[in-house]
Amino acid sequence: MDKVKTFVARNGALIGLVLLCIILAIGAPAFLTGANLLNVGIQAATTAILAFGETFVIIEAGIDLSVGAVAALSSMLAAYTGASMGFPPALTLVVCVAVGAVFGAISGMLNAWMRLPSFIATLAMMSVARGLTLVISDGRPIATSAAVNFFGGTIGGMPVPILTMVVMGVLAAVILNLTTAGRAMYAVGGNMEAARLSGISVHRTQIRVFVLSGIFAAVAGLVIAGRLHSAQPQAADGYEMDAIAAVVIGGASLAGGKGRVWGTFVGAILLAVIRNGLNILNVSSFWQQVVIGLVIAAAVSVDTLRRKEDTH
Amino acid sequence: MDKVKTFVARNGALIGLVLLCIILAIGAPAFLTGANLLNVGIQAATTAILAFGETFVIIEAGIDLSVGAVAALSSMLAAYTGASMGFPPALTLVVCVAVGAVFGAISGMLNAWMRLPSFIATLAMMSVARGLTLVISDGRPIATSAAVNFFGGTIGGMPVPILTMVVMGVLAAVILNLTTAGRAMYAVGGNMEAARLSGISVHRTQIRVFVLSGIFAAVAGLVIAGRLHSAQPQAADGYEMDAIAAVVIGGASLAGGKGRVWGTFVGAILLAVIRNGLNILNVSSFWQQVVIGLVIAAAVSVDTLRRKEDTH
Amino acid sequence: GGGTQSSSSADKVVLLVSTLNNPFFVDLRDGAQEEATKQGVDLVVSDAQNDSATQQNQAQNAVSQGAKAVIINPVDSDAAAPAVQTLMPSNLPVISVDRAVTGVDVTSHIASDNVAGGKQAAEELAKAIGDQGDILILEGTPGAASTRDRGQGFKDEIAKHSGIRIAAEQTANFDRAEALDVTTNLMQSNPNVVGIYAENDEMGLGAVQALGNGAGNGVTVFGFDGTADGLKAVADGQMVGTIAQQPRLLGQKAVEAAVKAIKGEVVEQTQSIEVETVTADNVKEFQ
Amino acid sequence: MTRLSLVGASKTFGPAKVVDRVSVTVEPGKVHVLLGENGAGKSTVIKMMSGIYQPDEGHVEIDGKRVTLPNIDAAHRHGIAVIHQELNIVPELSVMENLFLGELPSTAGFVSRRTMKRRARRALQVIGLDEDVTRPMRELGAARQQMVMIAKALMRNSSILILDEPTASLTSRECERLFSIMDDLKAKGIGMVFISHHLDEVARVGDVVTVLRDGQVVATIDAQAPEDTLVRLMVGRDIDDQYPREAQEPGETLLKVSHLTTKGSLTDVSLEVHAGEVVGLAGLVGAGRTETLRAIVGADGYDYGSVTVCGRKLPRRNIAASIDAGLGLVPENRRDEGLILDASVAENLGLATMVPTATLGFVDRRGQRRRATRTAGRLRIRMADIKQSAGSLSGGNQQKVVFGKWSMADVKVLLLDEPTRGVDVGARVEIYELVNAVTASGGAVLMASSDLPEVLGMADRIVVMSNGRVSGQMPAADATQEQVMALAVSHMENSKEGKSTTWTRSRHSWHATAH
Ligand SMILES: Nc1ncnc2c1ncn2[C@@H]1O[C@H](COP(=O)(O)OP(=O)(O)OP(=O)(O)O)[C@@H](O)[C@H]1O
Ligand SMILES: Nc1ncnc2c1ncn2[C@@H]1O[C@H](COP(=O)(O)OP(=O)(O)OP(=O)(O)O)[C@@H](O)[C@H]1O
Ligand SMILES: O[C@@H]1[C@H](O)[C@H](O)CO[C@H]1O
Ligand SMILES: [Mg+2]
Ligand SMILES: [Mg+2]
Repeated sequence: MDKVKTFVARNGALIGLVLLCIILAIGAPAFLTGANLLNVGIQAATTAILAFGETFVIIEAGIDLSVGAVAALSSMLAAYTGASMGFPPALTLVVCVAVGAVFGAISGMLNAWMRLPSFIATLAMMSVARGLTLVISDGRPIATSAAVNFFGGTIGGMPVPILTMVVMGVLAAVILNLTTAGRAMYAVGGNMEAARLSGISVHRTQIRVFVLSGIFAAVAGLVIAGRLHSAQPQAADGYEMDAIAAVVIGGASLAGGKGRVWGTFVGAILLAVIRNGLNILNVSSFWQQVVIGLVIAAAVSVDTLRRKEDTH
Repeated sequence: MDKVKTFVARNGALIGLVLLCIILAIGAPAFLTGANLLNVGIQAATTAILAFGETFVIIEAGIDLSVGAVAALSSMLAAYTGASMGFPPALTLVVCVAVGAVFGAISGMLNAWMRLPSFIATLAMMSVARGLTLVISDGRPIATSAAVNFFGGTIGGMPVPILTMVVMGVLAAVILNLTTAGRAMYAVGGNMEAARLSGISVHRTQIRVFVLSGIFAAVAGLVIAGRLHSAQPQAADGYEMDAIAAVVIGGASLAGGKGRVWGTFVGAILLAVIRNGLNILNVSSFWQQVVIGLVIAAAVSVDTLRRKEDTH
Repeated sequence: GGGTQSSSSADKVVLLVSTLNNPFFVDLRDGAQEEATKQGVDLVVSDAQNDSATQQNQAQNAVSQGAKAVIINPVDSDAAAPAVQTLMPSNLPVISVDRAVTGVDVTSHIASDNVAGGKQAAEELAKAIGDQGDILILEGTPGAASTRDRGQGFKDEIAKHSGIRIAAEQTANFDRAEALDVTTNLMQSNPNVVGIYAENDEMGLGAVQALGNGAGNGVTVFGFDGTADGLKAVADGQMVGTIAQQPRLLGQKAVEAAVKAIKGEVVEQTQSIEVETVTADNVKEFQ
Repeated sequence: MTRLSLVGASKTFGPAKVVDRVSVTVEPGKVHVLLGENGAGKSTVIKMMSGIYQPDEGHVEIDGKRVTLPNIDAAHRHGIAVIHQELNIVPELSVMENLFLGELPSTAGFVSRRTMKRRARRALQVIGLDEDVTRPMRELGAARQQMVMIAKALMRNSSILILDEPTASLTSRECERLFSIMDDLKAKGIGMVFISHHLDEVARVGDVVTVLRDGQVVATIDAQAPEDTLVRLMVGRDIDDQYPREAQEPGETLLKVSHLTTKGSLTDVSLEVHAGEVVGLAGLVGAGRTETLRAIVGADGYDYGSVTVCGRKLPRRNIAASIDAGLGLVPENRRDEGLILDASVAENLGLATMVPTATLGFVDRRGQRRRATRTAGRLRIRMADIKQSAGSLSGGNQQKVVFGKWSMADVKVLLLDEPTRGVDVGARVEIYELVNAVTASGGAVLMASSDLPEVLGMADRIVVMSNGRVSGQMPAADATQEQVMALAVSHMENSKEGKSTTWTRSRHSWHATAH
């Protein structure tokens, strides 16, 4: 019982999510079908994977605005090297992940070595990545190979986006909880000076979180392209906001030092459920945005109200 | 001489801006003409006004993602009450500013009373404001009255957007530097607990910064609509990023407690100069995004490199 | 043949395009570029990234850039008016392309008719589903002129077909990935749907993807634009049809008009580029 | 044989040369004490010995060989461990992770939690701290956090240990524990540098003392030198009376606390403070002194009871109303609760007076600057400029700024929580003079302190707390440390387990150990 309590207490907007699901299940019978829940999972996958990567950065007290653009660029390069340069499929996947890592590393180095605030460093890299995506694609979608499309398909009836999300989530949790590198992220985000005085390499940690974020973005890019069988120049446009929102809804603080993969996951699912639910309820496109805003505010408030009670 | 030194040291990316202007003046003779500099001023005005409002919030350690959407909604309501409800022009301006204030107040109350992280509170309000803009306008632009168009025109040869920017900048500087409310923003952003124990009302300060940000957004909305002679449903889409970037380039920290109006102004001008300059240099539009990213990174780095030297 | 001698060696023409994040406008630009090369003028492209204010900034900057003529593809027709007015004092020829500039006498306007396109789409989709059943509309970006016009043309026509019911209309912002999710979701709540009207091909292709993922077979998708991917989908039988605009031709004609105006020749006030209904029968002609 | 020495080192920040050709040596098995007023340069000296700062001139020698310590890692490799003056903890992480920060036990990059837990328990045992090592660090009080940091430094098994004011937030029991550990380390041949403002500790642990004044070495002498001599060397004058209390005739009741109760921390706390009176609040760690002060000022809520100032009942949890009524709190933790580190000294000093002195919402800039300058002068805050950031002041001077904020506000009832923590002897007397000034002008002071001599020396009346209750009170004139401590541990004696309490006399003060 106590375990359940701490679990709920530590995991962000879980109560808000549960309440929302109950309301939707009552309001729209189509919501609680197995097929639709799988859809929600698939639709949450991209945001969740981007958000897992973003979790590293936010825990370290940074912010990564470039994740959407990096997802677009890395998947575009996978498509381009496959279609126009004849790279073998496996190699295009390597290219994709490498591009993510390199872009992350550049953001990280700008942040650590050039002392650019991460907001500015990643805003700059976002612009660079978007521009390069357009340059490479000439503004047109490029069809992707089977290797990429695999990430949008199913395997034994299970959608690969969901599997990928689970794998990346577990990976993120392992890194954050079990490795020294992960613990250093909490330390640097929680008190940079203390971390430095304890001999933790702050710069290395800063670069590392952005590299991880870039790699996770590249994987998210594969899922997006795999689902569309093509790399789109405007893919994942604005997704960074969803990713950051998922992390923050999940209980992390932009001030750093706090955050958990499970919370981020709840945040990403919450966002996907809201959008799926409003679609199913056929809320008009104009009102939809109003309702999305209200539901996000309400769902996260539920969590804060509950915590407020706890402290008294 | 010393005064000049501290002035430069305190004012963010000023050196980056000056260097950039020198490069542009050499590379593109058209850049340094009076007419073009006026253009830069006009083009910077919207970002600058939004960013002045954002400065309050960031100093108080918050973030306001709703400024673009609030600008759109408040100017749309000015247009709507004028065109469809026959409000007299002066009253439509009051409506516009009031809407900004009310939306800011809601964000502020969500942040202060419901303890929603400002990122979430304003993300929610951004969505609500965008949605309401579409609902009210039915997705169509609405023509604006002469009262609104005044903000996009000229007065005695001087562009009103520039004048408005100056007035709002002075107003922001007065509030931040000379009033107790402004100093309280620095105090709360610098150390909330210390401010609270010194008798500063943290909640009131939190609400206040968002109200101010909303009002500034409304004024920016008037300038945008005035320039376009119509309120656009998608007006100022994504401008929040530019506004935040201007504030951070200007030397503020997202951790709060720091920031100056003059720095924000430099940040806004820097962004406008980059875009204007690349246009004039005929950089291809795909490459332009790449170059924008690189120039932002470089310009802000110049500032950090210089400061690095200072501390050693 | 570059036989025609232009007035000076490289006159500059600025093309203000609403966005290049979309193959349609990339084609438009390519058509313009080809024509410019042919005519020996210097084409400078400014991308407003779908923001009216940015477009106005770029219009102002065109003068500093030394433009001899400006081609504008407005982000929004109304908002483009003051932008174009800033060019008036310098007496530059202004050509609008794809979308008009409200209330301003531009030198020439070259466009296809979106309302007519919507109507044609409705007629063809109705035929394809046998005048019977539920349909979905995937709307473009809320508030965009093309969204309004295509929606209006389509719905006015569908209203005449009493057997057809619009079960749901939701936006997917002209975006393929969004259309994939939105269609998947809508098929959950509207399993009886037999037809989908997508206000551009990108969204149509997203819908095709969603249906292919098992949501339902026998659902007819109709697109708009006639992009390369869209035409391929029609040829492959994934979409039953699309409304072909001719973006390259739009771009070509715009530059042609600009060059004429620079030389002081007479230019037609409006040039209408036809939109054509493309189905499996005639798709070869467009590819 | 000298293990570590700093040779002719200087350090300049901006225009100020804060350390001027200082030499300090550390011998194996010896404790070298650094003494000096706040801002004399002690912390800067040890930072140059531990790789945090590099000397602008002069150098570091280890075992007679000249070395450079470019970073903390280099110092670690040379066997140097440091306990810093400011707590360097990561509040969100567990106690054990804080202990092992920077060198978590791991295999192939994976943390070995079991090893870490085991070793963490052992490390805490060494210093006698019984704490769940998986608890988040933030849940521990300052004293326990400090003990964890001490354990962390000890864990390194270094040959040189540097301790910068480790006893500032410790109570007598923990101090004595630390000193006996230091005795053991001496026996093992470990060389140490020790900084403290408690002069009684110098002779207890030290071998030699180097006294710094204004960044320069004044003298290096035997640690057994009499306290007066040390004081004279430090401040350049004699301090006749360390506790210069000027008692007043108590007047009307200014502060009345009745039956204050907060579930889990305070039970039925009642006390009164009269005009002209200083009331000392004594007790052990966790007795509830801080909670009481915070509840009074409205920083925390309470479940039951009332607070009355000058006959006016205060609303709960409303700091502004409390300040309006004439209350002011100097909190326990200056960095987290007292100061805005990035803001200037002037701004910090004016924080509580800014709103009341404003006209139409505009800050009285000139008046505020004048008052701040006057206050800074009166408190002798050592700084280059009143526009300097509060964070760049030395620890003791930061404390004076927090105090100065309320002295500027002319409070009627001043609540002090460990007011002289980390403050040098001279400045301490200055703060006491300010306490006198408050009572002389008809104000009242309620002072929570773990420094028993301070309570006995400055309070007119002593209220003792024990386990969240008031366990007794007495006039200070006839109180003894024994009586106070007996009341402070009364809850332990009353407990059914029948724990017995042993009394030991330390130079520092009396302390009790429950068995
Ligand atoms: N980073 C810095 N920038 C500017 N001034 C500094 C900095 N660090 C220390 N100082 C100044 O150097 C002087 C010495 O500081 P230091 O911390 O060494 O004093 P201290 O002797 O340890 O004092 P305390 O007993 O109060 O801890 C002070 O005047 C302080 O303001
Ligand atoms: N047994 C304990 N274990 C851990 N932390 C404790 C314990 N008791 C108290 N604390 C923490 O120590 C801090 C001070 O406690 P409290 O205010 O009750 O005591 P106090 O009498 O003011 O003692 P102190 O001398 O530490 O200020 C609080 O943050 C409290 O949560
Ligand atoms: O005509 C264009 C294209 O159809 C595009 O897909 C969206 O914007 C419209 O204006
Ligand atoms: Mg010190
Ligand atoms: Mg205490």
